[in-house]
Amino acid sequence: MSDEAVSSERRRLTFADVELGSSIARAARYAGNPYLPETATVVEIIQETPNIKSFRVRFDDEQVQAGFSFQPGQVGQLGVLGIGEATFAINSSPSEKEYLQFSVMQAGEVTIGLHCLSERDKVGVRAPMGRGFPVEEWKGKNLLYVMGGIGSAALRATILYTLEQRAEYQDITILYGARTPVDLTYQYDIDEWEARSDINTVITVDAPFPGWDGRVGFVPAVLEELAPAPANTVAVTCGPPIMIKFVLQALQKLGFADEQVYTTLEKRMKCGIGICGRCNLGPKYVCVDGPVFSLAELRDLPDEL
Amino acid sequence: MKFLARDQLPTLLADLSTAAEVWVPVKQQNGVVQFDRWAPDVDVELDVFLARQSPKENVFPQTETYLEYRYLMVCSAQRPEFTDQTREELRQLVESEGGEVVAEVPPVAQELLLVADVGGGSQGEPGLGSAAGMDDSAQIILGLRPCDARGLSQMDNVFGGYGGFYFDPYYNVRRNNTTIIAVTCRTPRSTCFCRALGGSPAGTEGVDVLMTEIEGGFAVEAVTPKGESLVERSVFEKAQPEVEESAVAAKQAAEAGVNVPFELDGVREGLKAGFDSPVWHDLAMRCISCGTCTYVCPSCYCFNINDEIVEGTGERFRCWDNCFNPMYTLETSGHNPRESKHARFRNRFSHKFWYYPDKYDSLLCSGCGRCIMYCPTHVDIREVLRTMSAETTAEKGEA
Amino acid sequence: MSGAEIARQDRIRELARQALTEGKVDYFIGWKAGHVPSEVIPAFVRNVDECDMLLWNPLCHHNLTTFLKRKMPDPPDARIGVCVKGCDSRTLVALLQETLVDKERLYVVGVPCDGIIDRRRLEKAFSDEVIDIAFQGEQVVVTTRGGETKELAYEELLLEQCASCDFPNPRYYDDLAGELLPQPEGPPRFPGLEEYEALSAEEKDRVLADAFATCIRCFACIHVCPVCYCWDQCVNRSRRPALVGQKVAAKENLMFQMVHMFHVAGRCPSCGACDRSCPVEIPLYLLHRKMNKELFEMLGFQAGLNVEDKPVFQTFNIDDALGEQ
Amino acid sequence: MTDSSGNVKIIAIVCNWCSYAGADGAGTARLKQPYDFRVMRVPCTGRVDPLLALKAFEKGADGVLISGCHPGDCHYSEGNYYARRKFELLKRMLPHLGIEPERYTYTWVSASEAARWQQVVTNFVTKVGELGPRQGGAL
Repeated sequence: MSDEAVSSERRRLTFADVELGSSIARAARYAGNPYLPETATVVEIIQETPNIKSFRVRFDDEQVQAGFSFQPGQVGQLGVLGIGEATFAINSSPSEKEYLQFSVMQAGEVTIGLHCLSERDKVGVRAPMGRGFPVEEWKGKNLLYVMGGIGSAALRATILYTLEQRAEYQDITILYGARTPVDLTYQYDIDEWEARSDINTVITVDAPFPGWDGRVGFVPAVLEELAPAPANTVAVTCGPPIMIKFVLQALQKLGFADEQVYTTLEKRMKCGIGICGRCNLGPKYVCVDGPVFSLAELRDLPDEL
Repeated sequence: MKFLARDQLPTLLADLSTAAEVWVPVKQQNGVVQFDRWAPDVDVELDVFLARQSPKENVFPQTETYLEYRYLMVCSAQRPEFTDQTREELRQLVESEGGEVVAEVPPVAQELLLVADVGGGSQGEPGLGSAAGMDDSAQIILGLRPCDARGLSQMDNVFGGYGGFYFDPYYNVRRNNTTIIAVTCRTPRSTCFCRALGGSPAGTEGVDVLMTEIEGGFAVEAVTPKGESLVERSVFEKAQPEVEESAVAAKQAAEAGVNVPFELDGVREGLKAGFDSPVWHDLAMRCISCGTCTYVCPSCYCFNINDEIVEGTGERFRCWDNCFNPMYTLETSGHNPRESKHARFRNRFSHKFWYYPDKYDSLLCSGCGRCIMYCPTHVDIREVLRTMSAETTAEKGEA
Repeated sequence: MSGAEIARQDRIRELARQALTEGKVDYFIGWKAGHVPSEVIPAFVRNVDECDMLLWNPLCHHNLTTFLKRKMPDPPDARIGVCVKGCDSRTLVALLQETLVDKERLYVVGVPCDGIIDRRRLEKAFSDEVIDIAFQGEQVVVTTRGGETKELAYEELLLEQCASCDFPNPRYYDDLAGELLPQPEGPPRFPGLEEYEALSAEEKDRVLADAFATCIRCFACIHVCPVCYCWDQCVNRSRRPALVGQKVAAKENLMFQMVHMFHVAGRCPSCGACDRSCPVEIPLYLLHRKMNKELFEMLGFQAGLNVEDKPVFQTFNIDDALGEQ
Repeated sequence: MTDSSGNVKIIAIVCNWCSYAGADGAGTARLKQPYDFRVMRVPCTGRVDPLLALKAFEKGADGVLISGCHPGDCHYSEGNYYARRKFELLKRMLPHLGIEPERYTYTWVSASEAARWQQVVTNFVTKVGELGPRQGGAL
């Protein structure tokens, strides 16, 4: 059944509409049991920073792995039995068919649990969920990625996707900052981006650091310094709330309209499928209506971030 | 229309209970009326106006298990040098028995738990652990009021993936197997406001069969096909013309007993316009931020999902949650988007009369008034809605 | 209503008016009539001209000191005037002992109390809704929505705890509304426990299992409790430590109540607020009142008597003679 | 090993400085001890919330024994003085909660009292063994 066939109708689904017993990874919104995680194996763990690890996981069912597709910006629930599940952005490229990558910062119960996993361990995955970035709409435009700290995880899939489709987009600028050079994630990507002449990569750290000869300065300040022209440009930002706040101010100062600015939100989530109720921003649920929102959309919603 | 003589009620219940589990309001030892399983020695309590809780729990249990799994081995993480070796041994052990390690649970405290579920799910479903059995036995709920039934039908949209969202099989399997026999209200209370929300003490939304108390028994109307087949039973007599007349009179009398304390038009707009209004602080003053209103509500449906491990077996389950619970929105970083009491308070009313209608084309309140009655400080939803409706007018006035 | 009660009500209004006029408080907490005259609810008065809605009668059961605890005042640093009955004042004293409320921002009006009516028991005597309860001397006139009227004796409608109240007068106040009542003599009384105490271990187990199977974990008992103040940090909600399972089942529910009971030990004067707030009417007094009885028999301790006292579990006596082996 | 029914689960909550050392000493001296109890070591009895004992009962323990330093000997000077008030309250409340009082005890065993530890646990385990497993429905 195609996605549009049902979603355009304002009606309830029935058992006849869904694929009984299947997970979201198998049947998307027509999952017979959207609470059912799909078993996956951790194939590789990358220690990104002292407290961030990336997990590359592969569905145990080859058919599911082969058939899995997602939009850049979409998220998934990664879980460990006995501990629980939490929502993370899928940050491997949509064209990557071998594995899904999630980056996890050690912070709460579930993330501590995830950090204790080793390769070959099993996890439960419920994905893909939510709405991704409108990358198709952005074709022919300049892209400006502004991210800080672990915020890079939410944008990595989108960056990789747009770089793969490089010819479809005009100028691409990546501005990425972290507290210290040690806290920079995806060093392997950064090296590659910096080596490419068709992207403008700016890496900054908050304060001088022994051995760091790159740029020093907070992301919003560096952004103002770079002063990208708003014309025909889309700005995409993600990072700690305080950074986002000042980045949005900087973008406004630079003349970006609300419709040109996108961000991806974080909320406490449980079900991930728009039912359990907690991740709402007014009438929108971050898990199904987001996590990607344009600033214009956010302006219409109650301020309960 | 059919007629059921009052003394035939036990016969009907006995008859129904052969095919399904029958739930009726029953006065408990402490005098509180709650829905309970019917058995021949159980007295049905139809005089008390509303059961303490609606039979929401019959389709949406307070605690419901999704997944079950068990642990095969628990070993200490205090000596990490042995961890890899132990894991490997466990794998070999389990694989030689034809099972599969599906997950390894990291140290919660000082222990490393290795989790395994041997064999497939109990229902032969693919995936992790076994999906706990979904309860698909038939049940009949008799004696709830039309507002309770309407509350259930209001929840149907969110669990039914209305508008192209996700379908909840646990809820729907129960809902499909539930037959609702509602009884028209006889003596509505001052807290009732179903009529303000387009309902009625004889409303039929979500009802399969409606019984109206009249002299000597009940006037019985089938509302849905499910109800049609139910009233085919021989215990129901063909109704004489005066039965219908008495039923109409009884319904009218009940209608007259329900106040219309506010205008629904303008509530949604008022909530929207008044989102940042300081009025919320005043309204929330006497709220103590517990969750009583949401748990006695026939249509509040928010829930939480947890994993718990007890003696070698684990479960992932959902349990009711509510927007007054700090853990409801608390993020890992420690940030809570709804930190203050008034923000949590505001969410409940906004959800019922603004967010939910926007998303699911239905109100999320049937006007039963339980939240007014059982709130420890009697926070009055009617007062909140009246006050917020006035917010629009105020805004308009300024504009 | 007796002359004394009218005098108390007048005095409450007068003191509230005075405090607001003088700017001593930002708001004044008392009681007022709810949506029907039989329902009394907490009132938050910010304006002088609203003072006349304040009332006092034997329906004023709410312990208003709940609204003084952490996160309740709005704004957080508000100066608050509050009415307290004898039992309420003891919870206030317990909070003051641990400096959990700021004495400087508080104005306390003590109300001597003849006893509060057990509205729940009264309502169960009628199948129709009780919409008015009026007081005429020793009689209580109850009117239902259907128009039925009944006269009942005030004495017989009292809450169990009020019928044998040891503290009809507030233990702490800045001003008093009305005359002090005679102070009862004799040792403290803990009514309503005998029947349960006489049961065997097995029977008690069954009574508790049945009662707590009905708990819906709404947290009303905890949030309404003036001396249960952890607010967002309640261990009952915590997953680490997982002291209480999140499933709603008899054992977990009793454990949940145990957390409440043991954590308020030494502060709880059995004011009964938890009991009255429970939407499924679990007899919480069985636990809380019993705990206070044991504390009294063990150490002669009663919670919330004097501001200078130390709560029983925050101090010790080297000579405590207890039952260790 | 002594004979004990072996069918009961007992949790012993002991403080690090005295009772754990005492129990350890009993082991080192190869004193005969029952085997059906599990030791939970805490820094001080002052840290022991009575709820830990209740939690043990809730999760299926048949007996709970708490032991710390003798009054006056607390490693942190006064932890056990505070603790014993709480333990006594629990002891008095347990019968009220439908749990037989014999299933719970608190006591003091010093690091040098291996023999006393042996005696304390043997007595306790025997008593609980006689009562058998708990059938509690409430906790």
